[in-house]
Amino acid sequence: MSLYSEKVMDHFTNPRNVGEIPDADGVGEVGNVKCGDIMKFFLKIKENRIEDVKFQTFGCGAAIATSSIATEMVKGKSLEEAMTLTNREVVEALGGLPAPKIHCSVLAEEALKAAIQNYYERNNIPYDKSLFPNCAECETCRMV
Amino acid sequence: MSLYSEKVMDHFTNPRNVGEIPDADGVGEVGNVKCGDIMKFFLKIKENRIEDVKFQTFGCGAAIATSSIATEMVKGKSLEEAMTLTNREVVEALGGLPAPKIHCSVLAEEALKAAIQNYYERNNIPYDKSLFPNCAECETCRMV
Amino acid sequence: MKIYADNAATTKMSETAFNAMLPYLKEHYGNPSSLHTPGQQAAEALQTAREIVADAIGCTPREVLFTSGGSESDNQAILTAAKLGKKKGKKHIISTAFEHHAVLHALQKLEKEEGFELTLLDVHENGLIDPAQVADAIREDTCLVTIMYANNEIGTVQPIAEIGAICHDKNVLFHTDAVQVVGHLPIDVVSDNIDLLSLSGHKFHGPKGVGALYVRKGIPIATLIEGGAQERGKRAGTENMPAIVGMAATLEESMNRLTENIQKISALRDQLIRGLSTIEHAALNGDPEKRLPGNVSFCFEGIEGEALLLLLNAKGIYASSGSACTSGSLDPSHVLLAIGRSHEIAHGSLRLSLSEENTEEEVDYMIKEIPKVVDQLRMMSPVWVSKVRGEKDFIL
Amino acid sequence: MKIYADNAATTKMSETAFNAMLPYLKEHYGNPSSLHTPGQQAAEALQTAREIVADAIGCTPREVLFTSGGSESDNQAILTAAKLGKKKGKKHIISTAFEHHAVLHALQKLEKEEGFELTLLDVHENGLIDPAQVADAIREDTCLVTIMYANNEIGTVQPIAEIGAICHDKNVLFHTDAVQVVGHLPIDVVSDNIDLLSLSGHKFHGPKGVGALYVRKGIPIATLIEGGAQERGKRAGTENMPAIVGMAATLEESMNRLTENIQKISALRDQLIRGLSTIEHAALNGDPEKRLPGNVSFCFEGIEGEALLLLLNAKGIYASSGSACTSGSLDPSHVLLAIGRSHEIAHGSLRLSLSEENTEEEVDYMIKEIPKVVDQLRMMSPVWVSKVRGEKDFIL
Ligand SMILES: Cc1ncc(COP(=O)(O)O)c(C=O)c1O
Ligand SMILES: Cc1ncc(COP(=O)(O)O)c(C=O)c1O
Repeated sequence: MSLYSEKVMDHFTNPRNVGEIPDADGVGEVGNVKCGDIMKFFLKIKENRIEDVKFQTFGCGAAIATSSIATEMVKGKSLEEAMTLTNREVVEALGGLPAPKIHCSVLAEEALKAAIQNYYERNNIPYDKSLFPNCAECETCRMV
Repeated sequence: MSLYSEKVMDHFTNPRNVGEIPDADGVGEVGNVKCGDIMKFFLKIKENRIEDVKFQTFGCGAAIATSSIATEMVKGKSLEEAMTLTNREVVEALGGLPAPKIHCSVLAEEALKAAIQNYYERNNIPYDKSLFPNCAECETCRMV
Repeated sequence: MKIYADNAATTKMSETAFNAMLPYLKEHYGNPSSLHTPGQQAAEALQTAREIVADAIGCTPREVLFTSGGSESDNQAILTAAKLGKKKGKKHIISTAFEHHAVLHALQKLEKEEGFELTLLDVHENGLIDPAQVADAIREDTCLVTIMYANNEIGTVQPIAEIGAICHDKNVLFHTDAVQVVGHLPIDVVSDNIDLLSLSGHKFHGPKGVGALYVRKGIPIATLIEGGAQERGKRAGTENMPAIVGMAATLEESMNRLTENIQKISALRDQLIRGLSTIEHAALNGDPEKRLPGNVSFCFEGIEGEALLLLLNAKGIYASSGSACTSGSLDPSHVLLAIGRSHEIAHGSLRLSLSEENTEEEVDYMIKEIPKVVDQLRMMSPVWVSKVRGEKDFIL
Repeated sequence: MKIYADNAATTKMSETAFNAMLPYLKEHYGNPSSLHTPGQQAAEALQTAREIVADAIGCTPREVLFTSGGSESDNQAILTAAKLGKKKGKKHIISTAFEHHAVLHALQKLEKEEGFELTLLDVHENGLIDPAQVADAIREDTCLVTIMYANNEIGTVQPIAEIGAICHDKNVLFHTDAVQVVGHLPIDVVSDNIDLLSLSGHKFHGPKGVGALYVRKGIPIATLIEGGAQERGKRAGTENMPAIVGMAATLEESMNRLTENIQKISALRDQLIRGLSTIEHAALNGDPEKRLPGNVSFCFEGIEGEALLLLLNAKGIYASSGSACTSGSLDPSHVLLAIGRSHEIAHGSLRLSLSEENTEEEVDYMIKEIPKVVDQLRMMSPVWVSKVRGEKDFIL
């Protein structure tokens, strides 16, 4: 009797890793208020591993839940492992999302990647730009 | 709970003066099968008075009821009195008719007049033609 | 005795439909567009109902659009085909002379206001189309063939699968008004080659004011009622949840009992036809074999249908003359004229439409009473009298 | 606690409506077009229902057309005016930017497919039209002014009588979508100078899937659903008798209790508005005075409406964000944009719509819980956090 699966509702009403990391090593923000979803990911990196991750999200229940589960899925992973996270895996981990909400999972994937990219940039670590979303050209928030 | 008043239903289910007068002095038939209503009136005239009247009707409940009450209304009347019968009086006597059925009362008036006219014609009695319906031009059955 | 024999006009709602509706009339009143629990509960019930209706006619749930009834479905189906046709410069539509007014009037509007051309196929004395007529009538610019699955007045059932096959062969959209058929005979839109199909809840013991339109996947649906995003934006308006749920529930039940009901109702029908066939100068309307299980339609010479109905009503027999919609009008039924009945004969029509709730006893009673009433009216009919006397010829 | 505060989306059906429907769902199932007793019984009930609806809005029974709901009524009203306009070469229509989609989409279709020109009046920050705007906008070729009596999202009530007077002065047809108003505020189509009015049963504790269109005598009605002779040939389809009877019964009751209900509901509304006004960086949408008795609409900065709804749902508060129809879409409500809310602010909207069934205790509970939920979401919102830190400016 709900728009969302139990798993989504659990992550939405009890989101994991909400908040920010004041001395984060990488921060990524995607989306915009116009389309109604903004996700901000904070990473603490130690020895190429995501030691801690937190998020802030302005958006619908699915946006909050995908943020929450994505942080759980990458915590403790190496950056290379984290980079392989796909929005499809996020959706599957949540037990599915309604079609119009799939874009939220894309946002979560992108917010994570934007934070990793930010970490590389800050530390002048060379990386393959093609693996990262170009937020300026991103049309995600117009997807339905 | 019925299309028709109780009075109509009474005259329809127990019609008065149904049948024919074999040696009638005047017979009038109006309407046609195409429009679904035919009325035939038979008159027995004695000393300018309607001694007996009978009818046959092919048609709806209202057609039968108006025929029935019209015969009651003119029985015993002088021909001049009978000629003053209007369809409005027939409708009133029945306690009203649904709008699409008003034409039935017109038919009853005309059937009676046609029978009187037939009596005048048979007996070469001079009469004012303008008082009688011209069945050839009659549009009654197309009225709604 | 009170006998309801007007099931083609509308049916008594089943207990199943009523019980299914009840929670949606009372506690489950949410709007399925609402995100909260009562809303989502309704949204789920809506989806379940859609699946049931889809199952019943052999399509997928996404191909089912809920509407307010058969008339709306017919109108939207025709609009859909007409819009598509117009775009391609195809403005010719094939139908029959005895469609329900919901189809006929919608077509005539297109003719009058949009310059469409209509070919109305002859339905012959038996009320049946020959598929070859459709093949012959299809032109380069034909955008739609719309032929009713079964006629509501005389009950004849058309060779729909064959007609559909011809349409698909020639790449023409095929709509069928199946309002009298769904829940009464098996339908499979795939094997019947149907692109668009109309149905109406209250014709199979479901609620009034609800129906559905099946539109084959891939056909862009034209909207009749614009507004909110209900029915994927193709039919606006807050969903009539109790009615939708009730319709689905009773349809599911009807489909489960289909064979049994067909057998039972057809037997009553044939008993009644046999009984009324003893009346002289009377004739069954429509093919005796290819007809709806519940349809009995007769013309009786020399009398008028409304008078007949009212006298039957006084005896507790609730029937119809022609279709309910045209009763009360002066014109005789266009359906009876289409099968070649003269005006005179068409006026003397009687339709008895049975359901599984009717009984043999009721049929016996009708067989006993109807001839009496026919006689009673004939005795006072100048038309009948003149025929008996040989002054006029009998037609039947 | 379970609080239904989404009465603008749909209402719980009243006992009165249910009880009135019951016989028509069960034993009185006749088709009002049928001549037999069950049919004529229905025909009579139909007439009684028509009289009740006519009484409630101050017109004559012949001016009332039953439809399947508000959306259909809106569509048919607009079609009626457009057809008349087209005949006279008048193809300009005036409306507002925040009409319900049933009006807006119907108008946009006329624009796109029939070459009509639309003027959508600005509704200002307070959600109100100034009658002078209408006077200014009317042109030689204006065939229709259609302005909603009250808005479904922000609840503002327009100066309808004055707008109507201007239209009549200039000989332009005036339609009003009164779906949110009938049964809630007094309406008199004569003194309000209304030519066409839409209403919908389920918005005033009546059944879903039924509505009515008032068309002033003398205006030739265009048909949306063609077919049988129901509704004097202007709206085909077997009448939804249970729903029509239920709608009439509850409307009659609502009209009898109108003053009492307005008083009670307005008091709850004002209590709730006061309570929620203590939330910082929040704003009431729409004029505080000229609003529907039951409408409370807020925007909360820094959060998104759907998340808010779901958390409230978990607390048993059933509300809406923008209108039910647009919930779930990515675009914020066109209504909130029309009153000048930015996209960001419009996303954070909450509509609580009350009825006479709500209580002070419920309002107290909402006043207690809603700020907590707003806070909870703000704490995890990057937008809110950056505003609190002064990195971005507050809008509200
Ligand atoms: C102002 C307004 N107009 C029209 C409608 C459409 O009514 P319905 O859903 O009954 O078609 C609604 C409600 O949905 C409404 O609030
Ligand atoms: C064949 C047929 N088509 C369409 C309709 C219209 O259905 P509804 O009255 O539900 O609009 C009917 C019945 O009235 C019908 O018998």
